[in-house]
Amino acid sequence: MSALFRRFGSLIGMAAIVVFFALALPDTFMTARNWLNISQQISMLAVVAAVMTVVMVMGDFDLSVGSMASLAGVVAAVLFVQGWSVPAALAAAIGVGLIGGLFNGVLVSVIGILPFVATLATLTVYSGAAFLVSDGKTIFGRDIPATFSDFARSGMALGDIDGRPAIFPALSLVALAVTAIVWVVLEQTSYGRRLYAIGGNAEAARLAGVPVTVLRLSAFAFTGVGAAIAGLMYASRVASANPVQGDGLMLTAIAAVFLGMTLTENGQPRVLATLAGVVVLGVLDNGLTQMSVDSYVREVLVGAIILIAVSASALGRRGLFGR
Amino acid sequence: MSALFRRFGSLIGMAAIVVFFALALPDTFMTARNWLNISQQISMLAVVAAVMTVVMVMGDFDLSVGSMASLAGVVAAVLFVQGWSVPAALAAAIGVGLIGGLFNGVLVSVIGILPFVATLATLTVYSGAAFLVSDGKTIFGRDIPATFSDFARSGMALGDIDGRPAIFPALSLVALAVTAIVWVVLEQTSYGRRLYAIGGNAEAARLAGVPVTVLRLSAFAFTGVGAAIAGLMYASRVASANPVQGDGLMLTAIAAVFLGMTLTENGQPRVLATLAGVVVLGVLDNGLTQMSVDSYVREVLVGAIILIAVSASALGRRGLFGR
Amino acid sequence: TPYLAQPGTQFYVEAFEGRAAELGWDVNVIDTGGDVAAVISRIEDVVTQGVDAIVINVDPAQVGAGLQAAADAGVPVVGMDAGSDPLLVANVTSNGYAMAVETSVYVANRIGGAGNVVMFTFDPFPPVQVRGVIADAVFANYPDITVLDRITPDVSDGGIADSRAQMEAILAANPEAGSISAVWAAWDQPALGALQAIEAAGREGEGIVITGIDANPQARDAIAQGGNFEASVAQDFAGIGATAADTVARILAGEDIVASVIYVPTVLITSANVTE
Amino acid sequence: MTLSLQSLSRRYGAVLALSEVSFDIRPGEVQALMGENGAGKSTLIRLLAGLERPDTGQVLRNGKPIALGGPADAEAAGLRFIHQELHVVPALSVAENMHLHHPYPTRAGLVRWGKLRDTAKRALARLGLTHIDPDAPMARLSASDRMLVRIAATLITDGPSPWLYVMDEPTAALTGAEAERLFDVIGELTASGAGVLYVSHRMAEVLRLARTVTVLRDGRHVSTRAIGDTTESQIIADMTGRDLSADVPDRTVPIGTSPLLQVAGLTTATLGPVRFELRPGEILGVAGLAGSGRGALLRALIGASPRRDGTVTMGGTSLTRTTPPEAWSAGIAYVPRERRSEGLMMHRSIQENVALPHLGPLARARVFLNRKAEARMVAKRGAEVRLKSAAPSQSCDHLSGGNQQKVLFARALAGSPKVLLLDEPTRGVDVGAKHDIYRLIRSLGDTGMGVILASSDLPELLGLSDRILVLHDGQQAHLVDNTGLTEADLLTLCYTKEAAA
Ligand SMILES: Nc1ncnc2c1ncn2[C@@H]1O[C@H](COP(=O)(O)OP(=O)(O)OP(=O)(O)O)[C@@H](O)[C@H]1O
Ligand SMILES: Nc1ncnc2c1ncn2[C@@H]1O[C@H](COP(=O)(O)OP(=O)(O)OP(=O)(O)O)[C@@H](O)[C@H]1O
Ligand SMILES: [Mg+2]
Ligand SMILES: [Mg+2]
Repeated sequence: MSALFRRFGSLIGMAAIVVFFALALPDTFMTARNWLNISQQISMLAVVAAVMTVVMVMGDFDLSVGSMASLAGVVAAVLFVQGWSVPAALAAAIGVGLIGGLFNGVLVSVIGILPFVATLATLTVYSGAAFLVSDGKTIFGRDIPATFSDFARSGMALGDIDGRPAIFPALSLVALAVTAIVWVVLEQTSYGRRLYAIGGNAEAARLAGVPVTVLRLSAFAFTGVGAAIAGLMYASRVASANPVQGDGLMLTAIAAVFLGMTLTENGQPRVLATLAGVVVLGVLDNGLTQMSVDSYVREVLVGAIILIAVSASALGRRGLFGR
Repeated sequence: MSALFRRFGSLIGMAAIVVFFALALPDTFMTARNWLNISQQISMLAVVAAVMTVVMVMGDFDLSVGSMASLAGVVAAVLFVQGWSVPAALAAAIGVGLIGGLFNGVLVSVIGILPFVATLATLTVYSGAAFLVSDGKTIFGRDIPATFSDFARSGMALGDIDGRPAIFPALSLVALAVTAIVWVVLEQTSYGRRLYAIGGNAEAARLAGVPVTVLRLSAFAFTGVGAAIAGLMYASRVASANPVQGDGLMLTAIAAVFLGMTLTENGQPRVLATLAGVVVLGVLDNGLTQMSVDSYVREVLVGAIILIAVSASALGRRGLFGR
Repeated sequence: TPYLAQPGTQFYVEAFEGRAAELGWDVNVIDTGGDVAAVISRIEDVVTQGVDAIVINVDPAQVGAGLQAAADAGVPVVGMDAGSDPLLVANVTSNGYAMAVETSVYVANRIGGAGNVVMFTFDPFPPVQVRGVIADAVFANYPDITVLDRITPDVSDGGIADSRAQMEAILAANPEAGSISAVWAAWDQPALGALQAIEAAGREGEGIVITGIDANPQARDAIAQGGNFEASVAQDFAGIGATAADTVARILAGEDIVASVIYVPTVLITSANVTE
Repeated sequence: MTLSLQSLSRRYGAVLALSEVSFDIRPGEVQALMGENGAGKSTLIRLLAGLERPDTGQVLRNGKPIALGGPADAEAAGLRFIHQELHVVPALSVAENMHLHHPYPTRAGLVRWGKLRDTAKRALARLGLTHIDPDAPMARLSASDRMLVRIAATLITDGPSPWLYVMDEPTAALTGAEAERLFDVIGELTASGAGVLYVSHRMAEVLRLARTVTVLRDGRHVSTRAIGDTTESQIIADMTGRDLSADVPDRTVPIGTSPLLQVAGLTTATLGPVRFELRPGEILGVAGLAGSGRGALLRALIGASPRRDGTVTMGGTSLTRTTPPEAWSAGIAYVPRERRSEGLMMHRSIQENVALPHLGPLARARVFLNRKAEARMVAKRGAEVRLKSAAPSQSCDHLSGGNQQKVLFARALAGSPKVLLLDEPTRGVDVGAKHDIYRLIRSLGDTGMGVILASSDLPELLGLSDRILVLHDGQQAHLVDNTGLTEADLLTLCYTKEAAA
């Protein structure tokens, strides 16, 4: 029993949160429509958190994801303004993510700077670049092609729910796809297993002939691309782009990964657990807002709930190994 | 020669930056008045970075310093509004810093949560608390006693410079005092040596009789108090307090510590090196503004310069050990 | 300015730069990314550099140390939508009180003085905080108007996305048609977020009235489409920028500025006049 | 096939770790590589494994130079390595750890987990390790099982079978029975034509397994002799340049009478109850099988694991809670088993490492550091333990294993303790240093210090101890006088559980 609780304590806690809202908001929370809403609200965070998991598996961080997301958004928007077609502009924005990610990778794995420092510095650089590209302005309105902003409003028709047509939002589909790709890569390919080996003991991996440098570099590139995709999703959702809009994603994504780590057997980052963390954060925001909880209290509560989950998991783990 | 460059490369680079501005701005940069200005501008960052060094010596982080600074500022301001005397309100605000720091310490050292996660969560909690305390408002104007806001404008008279009286700003004095205290504690006491030992190998330190739990806890408390002091300095400087004003200090302080680490022999955090990092960041902001460099270009440049310093140091070190 | 990413700020900066170019000035726009103490630092720096005049877009009470440094060095400082302060030669701005009155009264009239209103406010920024206070007062005068929720969105991304998520949650919590009569937003981004949420929920037919303030182009588009977003107040940003530049020119010409607060007129924008 | 090393040299700063070393390694036999701590054995192996580049020299296979640009090159050349420092990934499963060096079996790019498990299982079975579950996380395994898994991993073959196995002190963490199984496998490997380059400080193993013995001293090649043409003392002379025996000097001063340390009913989560008394000058050996609780007993005494029950009394005063700070200040000193993870701050100076437990007493006003006094202490204690180092400011990661161990001894002795706890103090230590350490332990006993010595090395226990405490599953099984005891007697005690004293 107590072993069960230790292993699944966090999961039970997360389920408890959902049950709580379901009881407190009987008519509105547990509806298909609300969950579709939540899925769309968290979709950008889910993408960033999923790709953040890729670097965190290696024990690294990427603090630049937020500013990379902002940068990708404004790059696409500026190219729209210059008359590029939507696919070309999106490709270019994702290309910027790839280059930015590769640059992070070179700093961390070739030059050997601590990821925390390297990506802290590139955070500044990419954010400055976003301001330069956009001239500090928000780009919106007629400058953003309808095909681009319509994407965020489209989705897969699900038939009618409560008499009104419902769709499975396109952004949620993208988030699911990215999560699925990350899951396959991390859990089912030797590439992913090598990343876990690097995270578990980089020295052992190096001694075993794992090409640590190349793998770390590529993982950062992967994360850069993911961050760019999230930035584009964001821009499509708000039908505009400004040079700071993605910045908040970074800390929240890291929080989601850590929250997920409380769910896994030995505290490793795993992408499905990360997704669970993202959902919990999304549910908290949605549920507390529906209960008209003051925004500030909401912030304190979210922090406190993260702390409780992580403490419970830390204490459980210590109980586990302490005996 | 090359060994010399490796060891002092970063220092030479930093000196080069100063020389560059001295040449580019012959009339205004290398003046006593400008340096007094810089010293005041960087004083809050210097305090936060100095106390951040204390936890980083143990290999830990405190991401909550920025929101703790904001919280301390609004706590003092709200107490001013309620008619508390200046000393009482300041003491209370510093008390809040102490409690917040102790709370971080308990999470990290007693409960055993990773510092990154624990202080990420308390960042949210303290920031939410700052909003709650201030009701989300900026407190300013008549609510802030003149004795408090005058402090930031006062200083030690230095006689006349270019015909106008000059002062050594009070905020700079506070920053110097805090840095000096941190230096004595870290470098000259057995307490500090034990913190370095924890950073070197926490398990070995524990087995060698170092009370690891208590020391980590107290170090986080120290950092909390320092963050609160910085928050009060900030509030005094802007003669007002709002719940987000200190938030930006956190990442910059960490950047300063890392920049300083490029100066030290084996890449350890040391408080005088941190101070050098803070000065470089301050000089860059001051010099580039005087040269009318666009804010965004300035941001990119600062990030790039951090990267170059850290890369040079990383490559130098690898050269040292790699052959 | 610490707030250059805000659309309004961009307009007056541009207008200011336009007029400055005509006058042949060198303009250096400094954005501190939300950090007020950095504004003081940068003011000190440009004073050291020896500029002719400084224009600020920040609450002057918070940057008193910088203003003092400018005053000591004899550099005039003009506020552009900043606030009044003895150390400012003049402040050029819109009448924030009047704008909030216009939109909140518009809301009250449209819903017939009765119903549930959702408010989006932002108190940390004094000029916007004032709008919230005025709207509170207006709604409090109507006994049948209930403020359902007073939300402070997360503005670190500009405000649309978080406002939308919050509005979605409120819509989910109040599913019956007619349970929300209006959304009053202290500026346009939350209004746009709320509009997106209402449209995405398929509830645009319930007659929920949305108003914003600023009348930025995205908001004008929305008003022109004749949907729920019905009104906003246009500040004459360009006018503020240009007037600020003119004021600086007058100061540099040696003129004494008597009226230290200079209001630039505002206009209520509805579908009737949006295309003008 | 022959691997020829040709004048390999490698310099680290001022230290010439390898100097012009040339010799041949042949398949089909075990070749021992011996030398004192710091002689350059591990450096040589790291060069072969492609982990570091030689400054000069090359390696030839059948007369043709082979590329040693990285670990993958060495693998491709048919070489397999078990490095001195055990490197595993605790969070991954046993099977995945075994595939660190090998490509995972995949289909369409996806890992075939079943095949992965089977391969691991078969390799484990060759070492008789049927009790290890390939799916268990590596973190759950004991230190010796981890070593065995690493050894088993080198037995996995894909492509051409490897022909040379290089093992750097593989038995250092193994028990007798486990080592026997390893020796069987080594026998199989050589019988199938592969060669083994075998590094060990255990003379008995070397004499038993090796066909030839190569000795390095101070980075230079001294000799390569066939085992038939040499003797133990010859090898030791080659290694040390002096004539030593690893025998333990006899006690010269009688044991005191009044008890120094009294332990009664000591119980922790994994241990006890344990009851014994230690008298001044006495050396108490602690024996037992792997996992029997020897280490746990010492950890309980230094206060590193919480005490559940029982009393510990030092010279009449009872230690109330026993935390490490309390134990150190009461005059108990501890040399932990794992010097890298539990002992040293590897990147800090010798001085900082030695002074660490004694900062309080050394400091001015017990607060301000007194670096001069620290330096004096380090110089004095370093000389006592015959520490070889460039300077007290030298960082510990550049010391050889034996000298790292001596830093820990210097630390333990620096506070003039009354009771010294030693956990496997000579593991991975060369004959010369072992000799020094035995003499040191004996002389400490002679000064009236009580010593508790936990060891898996039976001759060491029998040679030094006055009495031996035998543990079994964390329980006290026997407490016997070490008079006329033989290795066989002691082994029997380790395996039999009787009513405790
Ligand atoms: N990375 C390094 N930097 C500096 N010196 C080093 C480094 N690695 C090894 N040395 C030095 O090289 C010498 C040889 O070390 P090596 O580890 O090869 O010895 P060893 O024969 O394996 O000893 P042991 O039996 O203790 O394992 C030692 O003097 C050691 O201090
Ligand atoms: N650092 C530790 N903290 C807590 N428990 C530990 C620790 N190391 C080992 N243990 C547990 O304590 C028990 C005794 O293990 P330990 O390895 O100390 O036995 P041992 O008898 O010292 O081993 P050996 O016989 O190899 O010396 C084991 O169940 C082990 O899992
Ligand atoms: Mg070795
Ligand atoms: Mg053991």
